[in-house]
This record gives sequence, structure tokens and C-alpha cells, in this order.
Amino acid sequence: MDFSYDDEQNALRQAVSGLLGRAYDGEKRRAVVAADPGFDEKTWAGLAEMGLLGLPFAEERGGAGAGQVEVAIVAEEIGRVLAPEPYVQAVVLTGGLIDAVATDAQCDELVAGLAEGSLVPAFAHAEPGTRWSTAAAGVRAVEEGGTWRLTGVKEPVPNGARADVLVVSAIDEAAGGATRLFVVRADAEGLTRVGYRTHDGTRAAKVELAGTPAEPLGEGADDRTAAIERAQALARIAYAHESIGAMATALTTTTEYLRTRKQFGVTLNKFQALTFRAADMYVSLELARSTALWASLVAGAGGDVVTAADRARLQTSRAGRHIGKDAIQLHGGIGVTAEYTVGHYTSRLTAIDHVLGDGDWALDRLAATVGDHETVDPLGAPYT
Amino acid sequence: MDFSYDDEQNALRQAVSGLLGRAYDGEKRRAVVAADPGFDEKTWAGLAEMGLLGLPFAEERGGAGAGQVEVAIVAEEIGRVLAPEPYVQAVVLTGGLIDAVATDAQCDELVAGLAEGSLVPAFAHAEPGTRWSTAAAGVRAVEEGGTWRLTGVKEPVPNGARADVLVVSAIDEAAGGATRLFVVRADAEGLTRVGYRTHDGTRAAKVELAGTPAEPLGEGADDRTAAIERAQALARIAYAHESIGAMATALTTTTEYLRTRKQFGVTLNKFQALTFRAADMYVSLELARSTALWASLVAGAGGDVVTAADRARLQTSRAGRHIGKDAIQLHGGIGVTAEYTVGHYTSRLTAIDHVLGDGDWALDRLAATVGDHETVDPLGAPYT
Amino acid sequence: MRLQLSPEDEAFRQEMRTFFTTKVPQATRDAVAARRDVGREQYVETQRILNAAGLAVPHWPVEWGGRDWTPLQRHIWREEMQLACVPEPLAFNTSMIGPVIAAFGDDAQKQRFLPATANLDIWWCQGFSEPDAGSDLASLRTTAVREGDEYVVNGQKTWTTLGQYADWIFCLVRTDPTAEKKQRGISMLVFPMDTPGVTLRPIELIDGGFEVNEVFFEDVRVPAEYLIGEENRGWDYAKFLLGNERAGIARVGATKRLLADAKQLATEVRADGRPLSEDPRMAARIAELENELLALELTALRVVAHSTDGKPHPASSVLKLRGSELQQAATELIVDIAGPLSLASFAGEDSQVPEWARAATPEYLNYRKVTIYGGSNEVQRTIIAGTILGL
Amino acid sequence: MRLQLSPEDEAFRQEMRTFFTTKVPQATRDAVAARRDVGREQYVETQRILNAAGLAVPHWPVEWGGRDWTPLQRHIWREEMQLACVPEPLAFNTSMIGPVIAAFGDDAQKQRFLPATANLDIWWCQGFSEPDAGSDLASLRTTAVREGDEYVVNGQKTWTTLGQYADWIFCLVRTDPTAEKKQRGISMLVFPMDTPGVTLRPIELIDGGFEVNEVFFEDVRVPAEYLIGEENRGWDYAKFLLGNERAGIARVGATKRLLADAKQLATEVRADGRPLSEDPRMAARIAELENELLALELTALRVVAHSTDGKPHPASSVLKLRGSELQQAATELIVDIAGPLSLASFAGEDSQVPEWARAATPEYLNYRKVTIYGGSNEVQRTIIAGTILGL
Repeated sequence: MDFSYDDEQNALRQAVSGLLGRAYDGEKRRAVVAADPGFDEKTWAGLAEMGLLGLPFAEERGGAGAGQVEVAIVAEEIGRVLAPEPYVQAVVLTGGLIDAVATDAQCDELVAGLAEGSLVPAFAHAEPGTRWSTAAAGVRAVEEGGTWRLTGVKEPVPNGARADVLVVSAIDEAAGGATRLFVVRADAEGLTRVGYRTHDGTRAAKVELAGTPAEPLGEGADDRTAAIERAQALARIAYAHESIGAMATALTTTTEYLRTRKQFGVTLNKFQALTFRAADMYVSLELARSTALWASLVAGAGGDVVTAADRARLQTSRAGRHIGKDAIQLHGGIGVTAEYTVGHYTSRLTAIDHVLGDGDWALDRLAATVGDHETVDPLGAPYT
Repeated sequence: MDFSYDDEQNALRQAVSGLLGRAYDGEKRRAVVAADPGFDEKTWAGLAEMGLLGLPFAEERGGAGAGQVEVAIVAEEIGRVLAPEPYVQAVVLTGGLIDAVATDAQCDELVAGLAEGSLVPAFAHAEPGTRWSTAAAGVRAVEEGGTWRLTGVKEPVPNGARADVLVVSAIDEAAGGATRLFVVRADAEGLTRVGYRTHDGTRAAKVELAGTPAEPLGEGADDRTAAIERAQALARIAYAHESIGAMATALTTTTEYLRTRKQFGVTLNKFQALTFRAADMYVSLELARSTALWASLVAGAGGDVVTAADRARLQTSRAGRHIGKDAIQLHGGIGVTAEYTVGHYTSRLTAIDHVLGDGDWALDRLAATVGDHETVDPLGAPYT
Repeated sequence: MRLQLSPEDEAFRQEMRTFFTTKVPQATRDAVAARRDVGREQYVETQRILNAAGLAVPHWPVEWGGRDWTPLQRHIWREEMQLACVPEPLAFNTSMIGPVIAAFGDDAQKQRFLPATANLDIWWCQGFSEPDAGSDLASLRTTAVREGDEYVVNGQKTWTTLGQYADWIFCLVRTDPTAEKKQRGISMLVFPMDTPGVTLRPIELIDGGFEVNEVFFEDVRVPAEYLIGEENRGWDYAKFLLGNERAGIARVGATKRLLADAKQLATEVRADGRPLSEDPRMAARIAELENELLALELTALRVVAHSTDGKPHPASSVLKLRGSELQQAATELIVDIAGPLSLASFAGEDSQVPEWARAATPEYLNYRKVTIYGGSNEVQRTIIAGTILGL
Repeated sequence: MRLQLSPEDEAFRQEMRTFFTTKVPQATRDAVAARRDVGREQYVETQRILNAAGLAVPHWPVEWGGRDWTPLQRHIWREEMQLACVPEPLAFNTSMIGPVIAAFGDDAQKQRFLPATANLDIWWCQGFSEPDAGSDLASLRTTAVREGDEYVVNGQKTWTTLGQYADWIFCLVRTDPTAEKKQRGISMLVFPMDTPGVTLRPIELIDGGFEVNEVFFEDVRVPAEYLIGEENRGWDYAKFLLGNERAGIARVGATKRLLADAKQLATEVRADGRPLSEDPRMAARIAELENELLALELTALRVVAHSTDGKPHPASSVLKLRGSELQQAATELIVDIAGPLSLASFAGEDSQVPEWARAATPEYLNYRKVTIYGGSNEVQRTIIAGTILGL
């Protein structure tokens, strides 16, 4: 057991932090998120150049063959400066799904394109009638004369308008109602995408498919919910780290404010009720950090990544709400303005909390199996 | 709508407070609860003399014909000094059940005896296999040759060893498994009672019935769970007031301690983190007080007393835990000693919380019907 | 003690309920119900309807439109208004500057301002907070120097809510910088927002909306007749103003509406094949919130019953503290009911995500303000600990 | 980074697990499991078994019985001990006075005390707190005046845990009342509890048990050779002692046992005709607590991994703070599972209420202490805010 970063990992963190720190110091983020596509294409290219967009994929597929801990480092640095680049969505979730399911030929195009920065994929999965499900519901896939066509609406689809290629989940009635995955090109006929800004400055879209031609992802007509579950679990873990980065900045921003802001003739850190709340924020942060880190290690060790991801999600959801709320409260009025940074952290934490299942959702899943084990051994089965 | 006490009510409070204040100032309570029966027979007689033991019963039955608010005043003053006399158990719960169900002849003996202080009744209802139920489970009632006989175990029975007469709930298989009520005399054959001290200084007992002769309470073979439900609801409301009294003293004891105890050269009320916690305790207390008071008024107005009692119980359970815990914490080490008073308040609040359903239990019942109304109107149906 | 309303109060409640649900335009009430922004015109139109019926400023002196109601009647009036989704009369006019002018203004000021204030012919905004004087209001630095018949005002105010709609501003300014206690050198001035030297800068909030502003004063010349009351007594007037009409701060009616909406929405959203409302933990969460709101409402009624002497009851702080927490809890609940749909926050009308789900998170974020403004909850705890508990 | 234990550590864990579950008498472990009081004899017997196997004082210097283990090994040792319901070696001996004597005592003291301390031949108790010096330890007033070869001690200590079992006491006393900083005039003395002038008064706790005491000193004559280290440097030794061996304070293993018990008990208690464990809100409550405990355990492992320099990691305060809260939450959970049965708290053996349910509330009440002792949680928050966050 070893919870310390090695030299290479520290170097990676420094490199990512350098790139993103330059890209988003001061007011730059507000300008970037004000205009479509809601992130900076140059920074995206920079991430690609550094090899970060192919980080988790095998070298023979154009990736770097790195582990979960490396992905976690990037996600944490993304969170630290609220970089709006869709790293977790494009690389971990969509890229991970492609990598797990696609044919070699598809990977040659899609994974390699993602890794080199030339192709941004998005996963069109959520539907207005579903709730953090692994299955599709209203979108249908039908084969006619050798061509698969999709019909229905996906929304909200993170980065759905900007994406160069969409991975779309759909019900195949011919395969017994299985949820299958398809690749839809940006220029496909019958594809309508209406993008919009979301509260955290990123982008989502309504994606309408009207007999839109699509290519099955991978071979066979298998139900893909297990692959979706696993990719979502890895994305939850990466998001946990993005949250940790955001919480860490929210906390340091708050403590800095308490040290410098004066009220009633003294700096705010003279008020014990406030400093104690900051201490409680630190406790929440460190406990969440431990859990997120552990979940990454479980993924690397080949353990039960789905349960580990639920555990990380529950802990970071609770911590994110606690820290997000109190960071604003301890700032007072300035905390709710868009001109000051701390509120954006709260906004982003709230978005992450709702993107792939919130804390109560994860808790429901954990509660359903709480009787199956006597105690939790983080270093033993089923996690290692 | 009027939430203020009238002159008579204020006089009642003063009288009760005078009696109990004299009985339990200083160390007197510790001496009283150290010896059986766990309360002071003289104080009980004093309560009877003042007419408090017959407060809610009709004058023609030997009572005072007073309302729920008067009962609440007595209960609150009981709580304020932690008087160990079983007022809510004997008068509100057991007495209320007798008053609601018994024949006139039974009332002439039992209610009158209770009111004049000569007879302490107890309700033997809980069984090791039940959980805050209105029904009996393991204790059976069988009629043989005109004599009813009860068999089974009741435990824990509050004041079960001291009681002069027991009201026992039992299953009558001949009446389709109905829960019926019976009167069992202290000297009945086959009755074994083993009393013990409980953590809050009061007494409970294991009551074993082995073919014990018993007299049906009231006429007819009706199932009595509705009457039990109602009597329990009124007892929950009275307990809510007893809790309010206890919380109020726990809070004033705490604020007094913060004002006088010195640490690091200053009194504790100079530490904002501590005074803010005291402020939060006050908020909990006042919100609980409002709910308890309202529930008493609902009972008086003939409204849905069962739901109102659940609402009062939920609110006082949460407040009691909050105040009980923080009162000790703000005291530090002295708070966990039996030689200082505040811990006893926490102990008593914990006992009350578990005697007729705890906060989560009440919340489950409220949650089951939360969809039945759009909003709660405390001044409208079904509460008035 | 009596639970029921008296027949008179019951009739009063019915009268209010009928008025609010029939006389205020449905479109305006729908906008409030859907938690859409209400525009300046809708505010003005509503307040004029209320004022015409004597329902805009019932707590003012009778000669200026007040109604001499009991505290309970005022409470019922306000709660019914919130339950009916009626935009409340503008607080800056009716609860703040109006009562101050009625109490401390001279006759000319009363004649000139009070009718127009009640009718929202003048839209007032507040100039109290400054960038370096938030909760510590007495540290304000905006100066007013007397020059002949005028004051010359220089400085900066912030958190001026709806200043973009305002015709006039009421301001705290420092008129005696040499006063020993910093509270003693403060005065209250009023002047039009279009006076030369006044500029306004809107502040974007984290929900993307604009409701507060910075207001800058550069050699603003204000006629001395716009001084309210006496010079250097502005602190007293500010305290009077801030302590005034605390009864409404619990916002029970508004939170009741949020909760009622949440309940309905939870029946519409499906999770794992059944309505979310049937999830035991969601049902318990709603039921607990509903019970806490009941406790708050009952506490408000107790406070109302004991505030006949006109002074704010010390437990008012409980109402602000808990009322703001419950407002926030209700908006958080709605975000969680929306779940993944909450991510479509700024989608357009053609979105398949319902409007309420799109509005949920921006509203949740916006509501972070309610534990900060109107005396932050830290200030309320200080009041409770000091004034009530003697700590 | 690596999740798995190394093969050596895995083998070490197995070795510990096997030892604790086979070499410590079952009756003693059953008593701990049932949360009954463990008597003096069982403590002594257990510690001697551990000491004979080199498992009582592994963190001491090797020459006095220490093992030179890694921090992780010490962590595993302690957690496995708690999981196996083994009474831990007496902290006053092994974590407090032992390390102080090993670090600051003279050779004679080491020879005389350390082996007997490791083997619990001497049972030590602590004389630090005083009635008017709780968290503010440096204000202590017990005096020791040098007279020839002796110190004469007068004063009073309190919160002396298990003093009723103790052979010796280690005390902080004021030897220089004129010192400018009150911390500077303090020394550490040790002496037998049966020295003339020492009296002990047990303090009853709210659970009815006796575990702490007041200790009074009236002209107690202590040979000067019982001074530990240098005169007037006692504060340094106390700080060393209190900072020592923070790794165990999370008590994860013990809370794991409580939670595992709670889960089992919830399957045995029936509510509304089904096991309480199947109630969705009860299951969620347990699962959330379990997840919080996991987070705490992982944090303890992170701290362990970074404490090779021997100094307590600043995040140790997180472990104490959260660890004590979770212990309390687990005992509260068990009371709530017991529900109405919890009211039979002091029933006898013939009760039909199971023993665990009778013990539940007294234990819950007793556990209120864990957020108070060992540096109250307010002290821990002060440390986090000051040392870690720089506030």
C-alpha cells in the first residue's frame, strides 16, 4: 500500500497545472465560457500535445497507456482552475466507452483522433425520461437495408453541439430491447443539435435524431449497459477528482478571504465561528480526497470499480455541497457575484454532482447491498 | 388564534413549579431516584392534592375537567426539573386509556383512585418483539369458565413494579386476534414483576403473566388499537412538553456555564463558536416549543391529534438530540458526570425519545401521507 | 389559548385569498409560480392594484394609507399574498423608506413622497452597504458635505437591489467625519437616480441574472430639503428601518409554494420505473422539510401574537435564520428532483427539459443570497446569543 | 501509488489477526464484543500476553521492547487488535509515560520503570487536568515545593481515568510559581498512589459507571529521584506525550465492530413485520455511516503513509475529530435499533430484552466523552484552522 505520488506523477501534475494555470489565470475563464463552444480550442490542442487526451488508452491505439492515477491528476488540475475543457466527458466517459467497445478500425479513427485532439466525441445518452440510467429509453435503432437509423431525442448532451462525433445509445427492439451504441457523424442527415450554455459555463445540447444514419459501435448486437456502467463508473471517479480540485481552490480562496477581509475593525479570521467552519470544510475535503484517491487505485487494481465509484461519488457529493455552500456563505455578498470566482466553483460542483448520479442516488445503491458484507476492507476483496 | 396563556394557566404553572421546585432543588433528585420506586411518594401525593393527577378527567369522574394546555403546563414543569414522578405514563397514557375505554364502574374506582393519588396505574403494553406498535403480540387472553386469564411477557413496562394496577393489552384469538385491554391487580396470582432502574433514573419492569386472572377494561370484545393510538398520541404530545421543559433547563444551564466558566483567562462566552452553538440550540428549542404547543391545541380543538402528535414528536426528537448532545459538549468533561445536572437532562431526553416512537419512526408515518395534501395549514383542516 | 382563527380573522383570510387570486393578473401570478423574473411593469401594475384596494401599505399610519390591522391580520395578508404568488409590494418603498419618512420626515416630505411611494409612482432603491462595510454598516465612507443649501455627495454604494429600475435612492452618508462614535456622524439623504454624478453599474450574479448594482456618486449635489429627519441621526433611522416589519422575513408562504411544487414535480419525475415521490427517502426528505416549515410558521404566529407593542420580537432572528435556511433547502430539493435534467439550465423554449428543471439550479444558486442579506445568519446568531441568551 | 499491501505487510496482517484471535482469551474478547466492562485482571492478563509476544509496546525504542515497525505496521497492529476485540495495551503506560521515560528519564528510571510499565506490572494513571484547568492545561495549580531530597505536593487533579486501578501516577505540578510564562514553571513527577497524603474520589458518570476520579494531594512527599527529566521542563514532556502516537485515535477498527454489530442487530429486530435492516432509510443510514468510516480509514492510511518522520501529521486532528464523531454516531445508531428495548437499560439477566439493547443507551451516553477528552473537538478545530489553514 502506498498513497504517495511518484516523481513522474508529480511532474505530470506540474505540467498540467502550468498549462491550465496560464490558460485560466485571472479573468480569462469568464471570456472563454462566454463564447461557444464554451472552452478554449487552443487549450484543448495543448492538452493533446501534452498527450493528456490519450492518457488512459493503449499506446498502440495512439494513447499513452497511463493509469487511473494519472487521469485523476489531470482531472484534479482541471477542477482546480475550473478549466471548461470537457476532459472527463470526452476522454474518460466517451473515449473510455469507445475504447472498451469499438472495433479496432473504429478505434484507429476515433481513439486516435481524440488523442491527437482532432476529434472531440460526446456521449449522447441521457433522455428527459431517464434518470442516471445505464439504458436508453426513448431513442430507437432500426436497421433498414443494411443501414442503421436512429430516431428520438437525447437531452441534455454535454458538449453535444460542438462534438465532431456522437456516441449514441439506443434501444434495439430486434435485439430484445437491448441498449446498443452507435456512432453518429456531425454531418449526418436528420441530425439536429441545439446547443446552450449551462449554469456552470459549460455547454450542453438537445440532440434530435430523425431516422439519422448511424454505425454500430463495436461488433455484435450485445446489450452494452455493462460497458456503459463501467465507463460511467470511471467517469464518476474522474469527476470526484475534478471536484476535489475545485473544492481545494474554493477552500483556499475562502481562507485567503478570511485572512484579509476586515469587518468591525479586524480581519475575519478573528471570528472563531468562521474559522471553525473553515476547519470543518477542510475535514470534508480531506475525507473526500482519500475516497477519490482510493477509488482510482481500485480501478487500477482491477477491483469492483462500480462500487468504489459509488463510494467516491457519495463522499464527494456531500463534501461538494458542504464546501460549495459554506465557501459562499463565508464570503458574504461577494460570493454570489459572477465577478468573483468562488461562486463559479459552487456552480461547477453542483453541475458535477448531478451529471452522473448525485450522492443520494449513490447511497441508494450502496444501501441495497449494505447487508452483503460484515465490514468494508478497503485493501481487500472486492476492491483489490 | 391565540397562543398566550391566560391568568389561570399562569397560576397553575406557578403552583406546579413551586411544588416541584421545592421537591427537586439541588441534590434531592439524585437521592429520590436512587431508591425504589424511583419517585417521591410525598410529591406524588402533593400533585394529587393540587388536583393535577385528575387534571384531564371529567369532574363527575373525580377529575378537574381541564384541557390539554393545562396538562402540557404540568408536563413542561415536570421536565424542567426532571421530576421522576410518572405523570405522563400514569395520568395521560394509562389514565387516558382507562377514561376512554372503561365502564363507569371501573372509572369510579380507577380514575378516581388515580386522581386522589391512592392508586398508581401503569400500561403494560410493549413486548420484546414489538416496536412502538398499537397492537399486542405475544400476550394472549383466554376466557375459561367466566374468568379471563392472561399469559405472556410484557417488557419494558414503565413503573410496572410499583403500579397498584396494570392495564394490560393482549390478543384475544376468540375475537379474531383483536388487541383487547384488561385490568390486572397487583396481587393477582401468576403475576411476576421484576423492576429495575433505567438509565434516566426512572423505573421499568418485566411483567410476566402466567394464566393471570384479569378483568376486561370496558365492555364488548372490540379491538382497542384505535383507543391505544389516541392515548399514545396524547401521551406523545405531553412528552413533547416534558421534553421542552427539559431542553429549556439544559439550555439555561449551558448558557449560565458559558457565562461563568473560565478557560484561557476568559469566560467561555467570549468564544464565538460556542455562543453560536448556543444560539442554534435556542432555535431548535423554540421551533419545537411551537410545534408542541400547537399539537396540544389541536387536541383541544378536536383535530387530527394522531398526526399532530407525530409532528410534535418528530420536531422534539430532533431538538432533544441536538440540545442534549450540545449541552454536554459545551460543558466539557463535567457534562458527562452524574454529579452535575446537565447529563441527566440528556439521559431523560434520550429516554423520552424512545418511549413511544422516535423521530425517524414519526417521520416514516408522516412521509407515508405527505402526498395527500398540497400544503400544511396549521389553522385549518384536518387540525381544527 | 385557542387554535382557530376568530370568525373575523377567518373572514379576513377569505377576503384576502379571494382578492389576491381574482384581482391580480393571472399572467403575473403564473410568472411568480414558475419562478420566472417579474419585470418592472408587473411589479408596478400589481402594487397599484393593491394600493387602490388599500392593500399595499397596511402597516403605515392610517392617514397615509395604513389600516390599523392587528399583527395577525398583517401576517395573514402577507402569507396569503405569497401563497397566491402575488409579487409583494416593493419592500424598499413600503417597509423601508416609507415608514421612515412617515415617522421622521417633515410635512413637505410626507406630502411629496408617501402617496407616490405607496403607489410605486416612485421606485426606491437602497444605498446602505459599501464595498468595505458589509455587515459592519457603521464603517461606511460615502461623504456628504454641506455647501449652502446643498449636500455634495461622494462615494460608492453596493448591493443596491433593483437599482436599475429605481427612480430615487435613500442613502446613508457620513456628514460628520469627526464624530467620536462612527455611528454618530451618519445622515440619511434621498435623491433622484438621474441626478448628475450618479452612475450605476449592474453586478452579474452567479445565476447569470442582474438584480444588484454598484452605485457611484461623484460630486452629486443634493438639495438640503432631501435630508430626512435631523443631520447626524441617520443611524437611528437606519436601525428603525431595519428592525421594521420583521414579520414577513420568515417567508413561510413562499416556501410553502416551493414545497408544494416540489411534491407535485416529484410525482412527475420517474426513477427506476416509479414516481420519485414514492421513493421512501425522497418522501421522508419532503415530509421533514414540511414539518420544519410548519414549526417555523407556528413560531411566526407566536411572534406575531406577542408583537403588539410594535417592537420586533427578539425571536424575529429565529424567523430570519430558519426561514432563509428552509428557502435554501427547498430550492436544493427541487434541483435534486430535477436530477440530470438540471444540467439543461439555459436551454431554450424548444428544449424537451421542462422549464422548472431548467430554472432549478440558477434559482438554487441565486438563493445562496438569502442567508447573507437582510442581516446575515451570522449576525442573527450574534443577536440571539447576545440579546436573548445574554452571552 | 499502490492499493494492495505488500506481501510482507499482508503476511504481517495475517500474523496479527491470527495472534489476536487465538492467543487472547475468548472470554475477554467476548466481553469487549458485548461492550461489557473489562476488569483490571483481564487488562493485565491481556497486556502480559501481548508483551510476552512483543506486541505490547512496538513503538518504543527497540532496547525497551520496541519493534522498529513501519507506521503502516503499527496501524495494522492496532486496527487488527480492535477488530478482534482485544483490549488495547493501557495507553497511560504504553503511549504516555513509557515513551516519556524512554526519551527523558535517567538510566535508573528506565531500568526501574520501563519493563514493568510494558508488562503492566505497574498500572499508571494520569494527573494532568485540574478542576479549573481543563482544555487550558497550563493554568494548573497543583504545587510541588522542594524540601531537601523531596518534593512536597499539594493540590488536586481530576478526570484521572481508571485511577482506582492504578499503582502509580504521573503528574504535572507547578515547581516555579514565579516563572514568567505559566508553561515554564511546570515539572513532571511520578509517585505511588499509596503514598501518604494521596486520596482518590471516584466520579460517577451519567451511564452509572465509574472510570474517572478526582485525586487529592495533601503534603505528599515525593523523593526527588521521581522527577522525570529536568525541573520546570514538564510542559515540554507533556506536549511530547500528548502528541505521541496519534495514529490510533481514529479508532476505525473499534467503530467497524460497532457498525458490524449494528448491521447484524438490525436484521434481528423486526419493525412492521420485516427486519429493520430492510427499512430503506435504516439501510441508507447504515450505508452512509459505513462510507464515512471508510473515508476516515483511508485518511488514516494516508496519514500513516506520511508520518515516517515521527512527528504527528497535522491531519491527525481530522482523525480525532471525525473518528470521535463516528464513534458517537455508531452508538446512537444502536440505541435507535434497540428502540423501545433501549428503555430496559439496567434490567437484570432474567430480562427478555437482549443484553445489547440494555447496554445501548448507557454506552451512548458514556460515548459523549469521546468528543471531549484527548483534546476536545473544539481544540482540534482550533488546530486545523490555525496550523493547517493558517487562520
